[in-house]
Amino acid sequence: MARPPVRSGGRRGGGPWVALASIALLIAVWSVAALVQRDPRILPGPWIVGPLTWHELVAGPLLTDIGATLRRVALSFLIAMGLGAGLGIAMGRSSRLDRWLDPWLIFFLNLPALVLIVLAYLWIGLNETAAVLAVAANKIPTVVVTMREGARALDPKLADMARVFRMTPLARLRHVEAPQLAPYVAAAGRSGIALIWKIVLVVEFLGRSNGVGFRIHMYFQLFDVARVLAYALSFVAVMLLIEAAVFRPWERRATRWRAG
Amino acid sequence: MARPPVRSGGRRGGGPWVALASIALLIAVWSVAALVQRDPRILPGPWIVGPLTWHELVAGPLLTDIGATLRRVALSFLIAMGLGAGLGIAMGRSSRLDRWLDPWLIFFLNLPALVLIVLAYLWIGLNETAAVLAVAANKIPTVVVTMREGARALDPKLADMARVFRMTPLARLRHVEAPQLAPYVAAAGRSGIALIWKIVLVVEFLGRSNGVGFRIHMYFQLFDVARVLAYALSFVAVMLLIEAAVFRPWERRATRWRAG
Amino acid sequence: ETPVLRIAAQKSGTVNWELETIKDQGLDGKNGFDLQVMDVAAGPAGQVAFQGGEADAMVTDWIWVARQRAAGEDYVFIPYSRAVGGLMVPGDSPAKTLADLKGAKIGVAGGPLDKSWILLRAYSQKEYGFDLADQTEQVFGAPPLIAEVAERGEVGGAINFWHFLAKMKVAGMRELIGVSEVAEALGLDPDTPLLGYVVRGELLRDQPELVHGFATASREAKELLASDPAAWDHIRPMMNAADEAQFDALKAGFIAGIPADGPVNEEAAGRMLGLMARIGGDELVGGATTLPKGLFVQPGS
Amino acid sequence: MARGVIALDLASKHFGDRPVLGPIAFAVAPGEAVALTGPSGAGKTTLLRILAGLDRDFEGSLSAPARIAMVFQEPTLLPWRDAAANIMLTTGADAATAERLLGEVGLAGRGAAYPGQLSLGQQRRLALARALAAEPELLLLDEPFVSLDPALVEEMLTLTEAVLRRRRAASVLVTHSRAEAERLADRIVTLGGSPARIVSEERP
Amino acid sequence: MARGVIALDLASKHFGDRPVLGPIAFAVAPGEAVALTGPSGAGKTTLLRILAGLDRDFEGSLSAPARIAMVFQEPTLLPWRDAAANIMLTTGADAATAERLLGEVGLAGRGAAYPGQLSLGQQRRLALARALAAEPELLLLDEPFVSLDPALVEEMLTLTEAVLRRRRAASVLVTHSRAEAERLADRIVTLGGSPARIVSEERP
Ligand SMILES: Nc1ncnc2c1ncn2[C@@H]1O[C@H](COP(=O)(O)OP(=O)(O)OP(=O)(O)O)[C@@H](O)[C@H]1O
Ligand SMILES: Nc1ncnc2c1ncn2[C@@H]1O[C@H](COP(=O)(O)OP(=O)(O)OP(=O)(O)O)[C@@H](O)[C@H]1O
Ligand SMILES: [Mg+2]
Ligand SMILES: [Mg+2]
Repeated sequence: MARPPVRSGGRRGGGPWVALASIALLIAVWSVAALVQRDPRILPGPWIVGPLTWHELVAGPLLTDIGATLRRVALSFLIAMGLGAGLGIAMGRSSRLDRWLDPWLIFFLNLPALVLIVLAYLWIGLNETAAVLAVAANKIPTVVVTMREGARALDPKLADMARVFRMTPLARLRHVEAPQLAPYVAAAGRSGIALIWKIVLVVEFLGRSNGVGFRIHMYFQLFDVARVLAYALSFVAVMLLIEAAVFRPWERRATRWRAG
Repeated sequence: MARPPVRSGGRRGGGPWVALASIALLIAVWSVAALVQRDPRILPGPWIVGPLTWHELVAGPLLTDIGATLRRVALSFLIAMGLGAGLGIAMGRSSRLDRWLDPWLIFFLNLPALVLIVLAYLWIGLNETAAVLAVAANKIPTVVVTMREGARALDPKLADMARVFRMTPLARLRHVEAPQLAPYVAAAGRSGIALIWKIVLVVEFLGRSNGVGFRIHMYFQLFDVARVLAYALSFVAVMLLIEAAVFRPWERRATRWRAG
Repeated sequence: ETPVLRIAAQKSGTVNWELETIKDQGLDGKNGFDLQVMDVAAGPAGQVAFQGGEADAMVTDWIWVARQRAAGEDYVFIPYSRAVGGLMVPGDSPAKTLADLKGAKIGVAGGPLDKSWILLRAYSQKEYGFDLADQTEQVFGAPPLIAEVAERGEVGGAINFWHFLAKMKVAGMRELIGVSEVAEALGLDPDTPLLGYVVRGELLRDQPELVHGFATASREAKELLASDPAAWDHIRPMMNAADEAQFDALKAGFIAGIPADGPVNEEAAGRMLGLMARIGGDELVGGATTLPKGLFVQPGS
Repeated sequence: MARGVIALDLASKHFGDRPVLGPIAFAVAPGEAVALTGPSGAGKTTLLRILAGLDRDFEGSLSAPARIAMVFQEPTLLPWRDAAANIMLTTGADAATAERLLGEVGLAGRGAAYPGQLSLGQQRRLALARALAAEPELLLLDEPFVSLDPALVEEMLTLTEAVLRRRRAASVLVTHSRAEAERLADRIVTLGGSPARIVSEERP
Repeated sequence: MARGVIALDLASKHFGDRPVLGPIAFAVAPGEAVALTGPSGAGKTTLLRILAGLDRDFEGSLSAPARIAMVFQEPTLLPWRDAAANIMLTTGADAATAERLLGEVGLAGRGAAYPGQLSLGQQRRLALARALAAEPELLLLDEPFVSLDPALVEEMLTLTEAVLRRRRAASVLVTHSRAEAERLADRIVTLGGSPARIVSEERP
């Protein structure tokens, strides 16, 4: 009756093979869809987009554009996560602050990206600062919403324990609160970086002269779907790398204790 | 030395006054900004946008547009939360499924909305179904990401308890798991409805002939900032109403036990 | 029963003025078809509708149609307007020629493949021996945003679509050089209509009278707008003109953009395409290095 | 060995590389009450979890009845449901039963309190009431009476005994208290050693 | 009343409308060991939390020392830090001290285990080790020795006593066990009634 434990919870190694097989499967599905669609202008297959991406990479501006976009994404991400987490945790802890700021939160959460971006460009100017700030401002409210829930769900017993033992605020944050907030940070971070990259696309479209979003919109206007996909998927590939190289290992470390 | 308890955690009544005062403050800040900016074409004050909104409401298409947009938002929201929560919980529980689907998740999470929307319109046709499905498809990955974290953080002790007592799957879901997932649902729901509405804007921009998004982009092309704000803020107002009438009361009920 | 022509048109765009006139004056019925306008919020939405088969026609430039034709897509082009735009500078700018813009920041609506921008680059190369793209800093952006920052003097020069130029002019900016002037200097025919309706070739084959009827209605609407000031009364509300001056500028701009009656000079168009191919490259024209046959719907053909 | 309500034939149980339980043959006859004792960290809770079917990662075989109830070493209540609901939702008992049982464990009138509003001893009693409400064939009790004052322990013992007798239910009680063991059990099993085995079995 | 290490002059303590503690005057002299007892649900934990400064929502006044350590009724460990880190990060003790204390509570060699990998009794001992590592002026113990076998209780009592004596630290021990109380305490205080007051005070 020796069976493996029913709750497997902890993610075990599994190696990169599963991920690679899964990506291969994804490409296979895409190929089949492209073959069924039969119109390479509407859905070009991997055999078209692949070489094109390679061409844009070695002979075209793809690398510079990805660099420019990544820079904007990284900067905005850091700003948004920093400010958003700080504000979210504060609101989760103080119901008074929460009641005051909640309408503002809903306001900024639901203000269309377009409006914020255009206002930022008009006020700050058509420059990089405006672009990065506009993106960060778009993302902050969603980080706040997630981290606020995390702060509300903090275990009061552990907080009491930390208080009795007079743990320093920093030690409390690192060892008592951060581990409890980790799943919320993971959720906010993963969907955050994706959302930011989507807003960066809009920002680049409305007023930048390089970046993946700039290219995507340019080729979209020409209805060059193959090139649109080449740029979009290059960035997705970068994200898959970040997931494998940053998010997963971090998560493995942060949740080792759950494996039990 | 009688002091109020230090951890106040539970949100007490506080009435709608704080919310109204907070909104009034927001409008005051806007007014000041508009007065400082001095150019009503770039930042029209509430005294311009207000009457204009009223005019669009009684004499213009605002109500129909909000109705159309709300319908799309509601439908997409239901689909995205349903499928996203199901998939996310499954992935949070089975590390095997998670390893297989994670690359797909990252892929769809980072696929630009534009690409998904255009492909949906081209495949399904320029109709309501395509619009709603495209939005839902855009949102599902972010729900998955959040709910997966929630499922991973589920308390194994309570799961064991439910198993020993042979609780039915439905009772388990309602009474054991749902309350633990509630903060994640709240986070995914709040930022979800906001994200969906933002994608609906793009969807309407790319292929619908009505809706708030259609108007906003149209007036943006005309650089009629006052009308852009009139439409954008009307929807924000609707969202504030939903927050006050749906989210907050639900939350109060769901977290009553924490008040201790 | 009368055949229907579905056209996807940007609701805020100038093409709607013509389409509205056609409908208002019953020019569609008169020419034996029923015009149905599908409102879209912006250019790309028209693309989606047309490519997805939900619209029979949309507005675009013929360079793109040539590119698609070269790629094997059977699209044809009905001229609509030759107005393209120009380069504006702030009213107090000391610049007299393009050469004075060296080192300046230039706002360009529509991106690096914008036709006006390409023509201006060709012109600066030919006249002054430098490429405008190398010697200036460009800010590409959405047309309304470019118009706005230009009016506020944040850029040394701005290239925009003609109806934004009309408004910018009223706002006190001045035109440094117009694209027709540039075209002439480059040996092109300034009368070559750049914008037009694109329809599928099979529609022209299967229902030639529908396509030609539409072309006629379009022409009749333009003539009416050019000759009868009263015809503008009906479309004035949709022109979004802030005042009389803007209205007049927009009206004048529209009338100035009406292409000459008669067939398009294909040889001149070919030269223009060659130039676009040289500067815009493969990205802009795709495989269309020479003018594909049968691109233009020529009257009476 | 005679098959009972539950029969476990365990070869070994490891956590990672650590052997925790050695060969153990353990069965409980219908209606029998067994006390399980042994030093802290010996493996009593682990054994109980195996019996309950919560831990299947072991070498050996188990045959267990359908209706098991358990009092965990920690109360393990649903914090978001009140005391009465904790009994009813988990076991399917009706409101009257829940009310009666709450009274019997000294929580009369506290049915609407959330677990967080109860003292730890009250939470333990609630967990006991829940287990009794389940009307099991086999009741597993992991130190159910700690945190209670001696008078209350006595009451709870009497109550548990009555319920077990009424239903002719079998039980396994983990305890460190000799008195409790002798009072409730027909047989006292002691775990010891590393990996733990049964080091003694006696009838009080 | 002589001011001690800690002195509480409590008028009343309510949870919502429910009065839980009535007028209580409670002080502990330096080096004194007080045992606190009373029925389950009387208010012992509540009183301890007030003494620790964790609950300030009461009528009355409190003067308390700076260095307090507490063994909570539940272990209350950081699940995501291993046993040694739980001692060091919380109290600032160094690795050698943590190692020594782990040995003294019978967890030698388990320093790298996460709390979830320890039995409940082992977790309680870890919580005790943590409180001792804090070297407090006042040690509050809320039923620290439950879940332990009698031999281990004896060991833990000896250890606690030694640490208290060495530092001349005061202590308040909540327990239901008369034996424990008599063994460790200079004074036994019993809570009772509703709202609870001190119903008896004796010196064993
Ligand atoms: N947060 C709360 N809200 C309402 N009532 C509470 C709360 N916490 C405790 N109580 C009540 O206060 C009383 C005293 O609780 P306390 O935890 O101090 O008891 P105790 O003496 O420690 O009991 P035990 O020995 O069972 O641990 C109990 O009746 C309990 O139900
Ligand atoms: N998840 C786990 N991973 C590794 N070791 C574990 C795990 N759970 C328990 N152990 C170890 O197994 C042994 C037995 O634990 P168990 O909880 O069964 O003890 P117990 O007899 O119930 O003790 P107590 O009386 O303290 O509750 C202990 O040494 C404990 O450290
Ligand atoms: Mg145990
Ligand atoms: Mg207590």
